[in-house]
Amino acid sequence: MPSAAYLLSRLLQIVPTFLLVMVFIFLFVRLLPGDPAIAMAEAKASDQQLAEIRERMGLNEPLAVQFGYFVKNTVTGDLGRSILMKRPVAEVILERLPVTVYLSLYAVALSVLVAAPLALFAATRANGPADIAIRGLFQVGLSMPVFYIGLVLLTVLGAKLRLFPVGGYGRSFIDNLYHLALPALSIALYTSAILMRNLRASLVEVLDSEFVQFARAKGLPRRIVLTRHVLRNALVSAVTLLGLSIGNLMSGTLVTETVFAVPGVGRLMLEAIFARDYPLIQGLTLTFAVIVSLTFLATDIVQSWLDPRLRQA
Amino acid sequence: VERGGAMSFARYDDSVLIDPVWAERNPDIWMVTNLYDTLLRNGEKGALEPGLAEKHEVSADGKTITLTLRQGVKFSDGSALSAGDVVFSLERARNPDGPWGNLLASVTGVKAEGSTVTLSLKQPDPTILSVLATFNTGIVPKAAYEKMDGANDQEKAAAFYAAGPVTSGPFMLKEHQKGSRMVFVRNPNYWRNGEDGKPLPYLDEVDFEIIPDDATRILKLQSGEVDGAEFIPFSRVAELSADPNLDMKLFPSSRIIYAPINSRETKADGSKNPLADKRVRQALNYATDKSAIIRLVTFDTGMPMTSLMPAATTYHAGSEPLYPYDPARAQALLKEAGIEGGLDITLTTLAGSADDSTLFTALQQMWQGIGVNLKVEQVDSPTRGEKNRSGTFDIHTYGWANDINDPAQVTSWLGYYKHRQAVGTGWNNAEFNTLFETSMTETDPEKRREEYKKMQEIYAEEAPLLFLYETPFAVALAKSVRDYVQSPLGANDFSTAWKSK
Amino acid sequence: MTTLDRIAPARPNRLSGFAARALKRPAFLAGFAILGASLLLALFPAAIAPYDPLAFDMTAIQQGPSLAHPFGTDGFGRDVLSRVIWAYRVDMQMAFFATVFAMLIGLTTGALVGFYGGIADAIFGRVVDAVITFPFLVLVIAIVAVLGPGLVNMYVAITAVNWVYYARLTRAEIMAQKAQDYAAAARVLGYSDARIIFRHLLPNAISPVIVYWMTDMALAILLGSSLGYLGLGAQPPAAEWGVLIAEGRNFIMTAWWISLMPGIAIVVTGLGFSLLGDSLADLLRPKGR
Amino acid sequence: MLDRHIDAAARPAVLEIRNLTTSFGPQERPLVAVDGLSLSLKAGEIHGLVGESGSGKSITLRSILGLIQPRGRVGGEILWKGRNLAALSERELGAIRGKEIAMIFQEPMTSLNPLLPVGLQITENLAAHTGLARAEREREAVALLDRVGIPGARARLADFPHEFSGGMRQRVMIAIALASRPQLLLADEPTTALDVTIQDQILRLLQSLAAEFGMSVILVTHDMGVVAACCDRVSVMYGGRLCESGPTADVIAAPRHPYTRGLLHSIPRGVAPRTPLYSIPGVPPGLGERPPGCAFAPRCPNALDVCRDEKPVPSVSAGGRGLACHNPEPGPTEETR
Amino acid sequence: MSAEPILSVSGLSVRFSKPRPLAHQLLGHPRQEVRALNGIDLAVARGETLGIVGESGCGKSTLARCLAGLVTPTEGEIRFRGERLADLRGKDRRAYNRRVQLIFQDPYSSLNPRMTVGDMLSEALTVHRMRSGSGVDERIGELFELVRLPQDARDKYPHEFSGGQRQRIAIARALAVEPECLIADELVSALDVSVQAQVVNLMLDLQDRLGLTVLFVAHDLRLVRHVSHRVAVIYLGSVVEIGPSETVFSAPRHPYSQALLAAAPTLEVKEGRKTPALSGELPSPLAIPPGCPFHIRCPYAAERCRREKPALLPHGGGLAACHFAEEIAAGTQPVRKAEPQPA
Ligand SMILES: Nc1ncnc2c1ncn2[C@@H]1O[C@H](COP(=O)(O)OP(=O)(O)OP(=O)(O)O)[C@@H](O)[C@H]1O
Ligand SMILES: Nc1ncnc2c1ncn2[C@@H]1O[C@H](COP(=O)(O)OP(=O)(O)OP(=O)(O)O)[C@@H](O)[C@H]1O
Ligand SMILES: [Mg+2]
Ligand SMILES: [Mg+2]
Ligand code: NI
Repeated sequence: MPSAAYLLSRLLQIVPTFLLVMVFIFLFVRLLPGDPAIAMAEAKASDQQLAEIRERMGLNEPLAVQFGYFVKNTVTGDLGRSILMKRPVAEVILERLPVTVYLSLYAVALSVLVAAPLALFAATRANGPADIAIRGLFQVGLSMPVFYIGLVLLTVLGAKLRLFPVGGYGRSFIDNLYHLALPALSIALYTSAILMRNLRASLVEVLDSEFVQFARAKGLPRRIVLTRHVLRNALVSAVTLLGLSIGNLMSGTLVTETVFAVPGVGRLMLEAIFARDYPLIQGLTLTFAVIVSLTFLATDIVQSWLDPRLRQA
Repeated sequence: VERGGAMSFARYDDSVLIDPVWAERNPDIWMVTNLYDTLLRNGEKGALEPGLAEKHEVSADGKTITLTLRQGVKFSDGSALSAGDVVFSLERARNPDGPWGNLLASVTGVKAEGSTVTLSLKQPDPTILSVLATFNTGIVPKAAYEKMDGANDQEKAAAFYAAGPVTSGPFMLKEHQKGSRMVFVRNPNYWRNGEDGKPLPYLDEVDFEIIPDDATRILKLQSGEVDGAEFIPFSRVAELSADPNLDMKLFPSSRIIYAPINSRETKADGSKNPLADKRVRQALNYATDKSAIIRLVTFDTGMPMTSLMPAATTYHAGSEPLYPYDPARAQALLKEAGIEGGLDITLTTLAGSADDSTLFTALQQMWQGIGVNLKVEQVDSPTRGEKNRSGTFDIHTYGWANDINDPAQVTSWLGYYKHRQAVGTGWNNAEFNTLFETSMTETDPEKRREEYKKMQEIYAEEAPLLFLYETPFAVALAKSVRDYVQSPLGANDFSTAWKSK
Repeated sequence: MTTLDRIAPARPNRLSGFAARALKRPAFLAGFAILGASLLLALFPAAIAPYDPLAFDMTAIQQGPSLAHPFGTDGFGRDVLSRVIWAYRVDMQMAFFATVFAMLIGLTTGALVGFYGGIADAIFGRVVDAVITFPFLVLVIAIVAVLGPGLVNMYVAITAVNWVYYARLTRAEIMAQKAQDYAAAARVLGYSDARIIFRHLLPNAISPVIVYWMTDMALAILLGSSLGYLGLGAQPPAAEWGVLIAEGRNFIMTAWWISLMPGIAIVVTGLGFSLLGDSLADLLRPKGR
Repeated sequence: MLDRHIDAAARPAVLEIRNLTTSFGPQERPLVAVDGLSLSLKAGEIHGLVGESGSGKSITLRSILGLIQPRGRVGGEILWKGRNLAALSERELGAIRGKEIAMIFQEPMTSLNPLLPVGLQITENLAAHTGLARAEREREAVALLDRVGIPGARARLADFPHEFSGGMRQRVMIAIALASRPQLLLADEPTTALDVTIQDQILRLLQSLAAEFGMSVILVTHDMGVVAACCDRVSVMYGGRLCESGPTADVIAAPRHPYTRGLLHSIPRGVAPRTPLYSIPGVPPGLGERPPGCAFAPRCPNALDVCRDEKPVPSVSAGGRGLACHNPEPGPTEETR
Repeated sequence: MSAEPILSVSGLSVRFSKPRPLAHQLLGHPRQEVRALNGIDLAVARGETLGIVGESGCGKSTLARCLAGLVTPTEGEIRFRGERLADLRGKDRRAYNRRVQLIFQDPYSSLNPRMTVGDMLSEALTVHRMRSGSGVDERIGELFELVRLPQDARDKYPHEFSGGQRQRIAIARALAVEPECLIADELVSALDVSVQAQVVNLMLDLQDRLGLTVLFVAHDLRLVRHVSHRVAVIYLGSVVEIGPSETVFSAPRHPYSQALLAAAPTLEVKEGRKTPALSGELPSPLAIPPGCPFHIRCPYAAERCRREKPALLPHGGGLAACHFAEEIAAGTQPVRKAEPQPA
């Protein structure tokens, strides 16, 4: 298990990062062109209405004061009120977040399920025809935009073959396994391509490594060699990659959720940006940042659990 | 007709708060009357029909409106709808903080006496009856509403909505999963009767699914997962019309697409604005082949504009499309205006809008012929709004749909200088402005019609817009769904819809 | 003859040795061929494309692939092949401009920070953490939203985020190289820091960066077309693959060619970059000891 | 001690390698790493295998256990207690590996799994080859670590390889190899990473195990001093072939192959300080460019024409000395004769 | 050997403090310090070869790196021709770097894999303005001859050479700047025995011809004995014995030197071992024992050794840091502990 010091220092690392993240978020939301008041009022509002809106949103205060409020409110969990949704941002996000988390985890699970066996299959037949075919296929997967994969899956598997529902969101956990299958798959295809490439490479490397040879020389059963020595070692880098690709995965949800009509935070983010919903954009960006850094944290912990060399902080 | 069953409907965007007073965006506005009935109703051809008020009377001086409420009407929770509820609802609707408060600006007081409700006005207001048929005057139950917590009316409204409101309209809200799904169920106490003599609505339930992506929405319909899908892109209309399983509806709308032309004498940078000359604006209009554009953008589902207002608006005048395609005339007008050696004009379009980009490509090709060099500038919607307000544009694309069944709203928006400088064009025509002001207190319908006719003529002649086209509301339905209506104002009306089994 | 003999082999065919090894790899050849062809299309679309990519032809709307229009036509009768070809210009530009500045900035920053360490490095570390904490697309979209949509702004946005990744890579690589004896040897020889960084360390640190650059160009195309698809990248009517797919997405059932053809173009070009990147990774690896 | 020497000579051979050939690369243009090597080993014998880097020592050891990665082709016979290891299946080999024949790898830094505690890496070997219970395995592991001289062995079982120094890792490997009490230990440069004082300790350990349990050892090294210190017999390899073998003392005292001679000669021994040392001219040939004749011919001071064209045939002479050379140095026997 | 030292070191200590993250400070983890060198005093005379031996991790390389200016000592000073290294700045410092050259253990990693040999040499020559114009090419030719590399080596990359050749390239590069002092850190450890001889011969030859001063760091005692005039034995960052090569090797005064020599394999075929093996592990430089650093492993250790760190004092022809140096040399050792079992 990772040491207390390791965990502590990993947590401490997050603090300055987060302050910086807040500055970034605050600044570029302020830099958005177009008066947010106009954005929220739509075309028909009168100038007087606009002024009232500005007043209400505290947009007339100096930037520094606004930042002060921002940090204070964020820390206390108050992310403001969404212009678009007319409700507290935190509430809106919390409502939508589970969907995206579900979708992301689903996609991660699918990626691993697709990538791991194939990588093992390919690695044990390194440079054979099967290996080349699998790698070629995934190379293609890597070069496909997520939105395009989504579109094709939707049309072929959803509308044409009617194997899966065309977009939308289910009512229960189980129902969603079915409803979110296509969006998860369209994200997973890309992620699993990356994962499979990496996993295969590290498997090949590990299979070739001296300590695996040594394990074989010890006369250990093949099963133990493969699980205890090969897989575990290959996993270390795969876990890092998986952690790092959470960012990608989240990016994927922006497009996928829109295409597949999944009511998650990804789609909300796009809606918020198009509607110039400042508080919502702020809140969402912060949410994304929190999720990603939590994933990094989790990755680091899993990794340090897998790899004792990383445990010293 | 057949009663019962659930209809599912794919929407392009979700409602946030379906409340008469605080509904702000179309997905909210267009749902309100399903939940809250109004005192008067918009009938066929723009005529007003009785709603919750059986009778209405306008006093001779036009300053008092007396409404007699229908007897025995109940809210969905079974409580009786009383004059107190009406007064409460109208007082709420007058709240100047609400986005629609100014529609009732002429009202000075609302009083109830038994089952009559009296509105006192500052001055005669020809639009007031239409307002009483507009969503923002929908009737909410005072007692249930006042139980809600909230620092102000908006918060109360949100709480009321979230609690699953007691309604006066044909439906009640059963469930709303934000962003994904909303369910309306039949209001058993609704007062209007259907063709079979029993109370409306026919449907037990309407399930809404939010599918923002056009293609996905259609796929969803085609795969039979939903019974209807709104906002079908016009490019798909022909295809879906040919689909034997579907009923492709094009509901007439009050939606117009036009392009405001900056008509100020000088541009924002201080230079002389050639577009200030009406001949140049006319030339641009003549140089635009509207039917080609209608074909390209709306795939022949649209109609050319015939006046400043949508054809479905009361007092609309004008049967011929404005400025038929006549490049020679356009050229002559430009010459007359002294434009020699070409003209550089920038079209501000909405980034990412395929329609705008098609429009631009087409205009560029058309205007080349008369020596106008069209450049494009692509911005997002808030930026476009800002440019419109500050007048820093040559021409930009815009759209409009009426919210109330009265010509005043659109006329004021497009032409009345004092209301946002005639849709930002800076066009300031004294005669037009005076006409508009008089019409706002004109109670004689005939006189009013005359005034509007005149205004429309002036506007057409002056051409502060590039007049483009009107588009219908394109809704595709499964063959089993009948009698669903989307009003010209956009309201989704499920009260008379039914589903054959 | 004699002089020639003396001059010619002076620099033993370093490049030709590389080429010889490169030519033995089918992956490299395929990648090279794809990108070469793409570059040609990007440079001379006018000469190659059979039609004007923007010209409407109302007589030939949504026609399937035929001899006259090998990739069919779109909803305005525009030739899809010509649009796909013109899109090469935009997308190859995107691949290059969205990445090259990020690479240069990242390379320099990473090299300096990696070499000197200290406070600059600590600050850099936090900036990196903060930047990679945002999902890439989210950050880019947000920046595009600030700057407004369009290609140049997209380059700026991507560069603003992406340099961090290059810098991080370069920094790690420089640190690894710095620990090598040859770097110490250069210091022992009394060379200046600048010489050590740019003459000794960077050439050894650069190949992973180059390889990453290749993959990143493929990513830039994907990202650019995603932005185009969302309406935040290249603007219609300009032909760009993402925009083309967005235009065709409504007709995926009836006129599949409108979105499929640009889709194939993206995949093939991306494939070219990845193939080249992967084989370069092998080829540039310093030779075994 | 002295008589063990004679003893060993009398014992039967346990390992008999005949004409071992290991090659890589394409069939048509094979890269031959080990070329027709023959060697026999008696119980309790410590057999040194020396030669320059790249001469095929490690490949020889790996060939015995069928651990050539990436795939190499192994030809010839490796007779272990009458069974030909070269012909066994992976499964059958698995039963022999670790249990009867153990191996210590050359690279102490990379041969231990970095993710598993050292204790587990020892006990898993015990689990695979002995019927010991968990607690017993642990006790045994502690004893083994103690034996190879790792202080505080019990406390270190839970430590990971990176927490050990290179020399300690090497000793952990030795402990792992010895865990199942193999009859044959293939030790690939087991002491190269160690300090002289610790090297000394380990060599003593190997010697005592050979003496006590009759464990045979093939000890690969490039240090003639190590050979001198503990090997009964020594074989010298050059370019994948065996050039000379024999009892250690004899070979060191009177090398007959010019390469062996050069090797011994280049070690400063009995020369005046700061005078030039002998150095074999030239560089060893690459795998693909072995000369057709004797591999050493291009560098050999004694080379004849026949050396360049013809591979010398290994011969065995009295005193168990093997030699593959057309023109050897005069041997002690000849001299005395 | 002239008496005047060209390079001298006094009281040299190097401590590497491990970076201690904030979290460790918060949790009260103690600061960890690797004491790589603990007060080393050395002097090398012009033209002399000083051998430096010791076990792995005892600080040999750290000393070499200090002298080459790669590591800044924590305490103590290095003087080159009487000038303090720490005082040298800018031009003088670069001049020092030119005059004192370090050659690394691993010839391959010390050569930039992406530069040709010619580039490396001409860079060294031009940066220090040793030659200019065509003189550069000429000088490269000379250097190749000096280290006996073929002339066509110029346009090749390091990977195209054998190990011995690579080490010769490294030597040529060091010689290019015409240094006065060479520090050879395990110059031949990575090489095969037969190649070692080549490189050692070359070094001896160059030293004689160019009058170089050499610090020969190695763990191969035979080689050190062969090449050095004097030898210093280092244990845990301290010099425990230093003296003329023959004296130290034939009659070591320090028990550690003794053990080291005894453990080193010779070519004498074993017939049982006379001397005891050292037991125990080299203590970590993180926790250097008080008193005599060797007392834990020393067969002769007495109470005094545990308390008092012995000073480096003249004994015989050299200096040794042992309380019982005289007795050990005379063979009248104090009480011997029980002989450690040969495992
Ligand atoms: N998988 C392989 N494919 C091709 N050649 C190989 C392979 N493994 C080893 N070789 C080559 O076989 C030859 C013998 O290698 P081996 O490892 O046996 O040498 P060694 O005598 O152990 O050297 P060292 O002392 O450096 O360990 C070397 O030239 C090596 O490059
Ligand atoms: N940069 C550094 N940071 C921390 N510790 C270091 C550093 N460099 C060396 N050390 C430590 O200092 C001690 C002495 O190391 P040094 O490399 O000088 O030993 P050495 O005698 O050269 O050993 P070897 O024979 O293995 O080369 C070692 O414990 C080493 O781990
Ligand atoms: Mg080896
Ligand atoms: Mg060292
Ligand atoms: Ni710790």
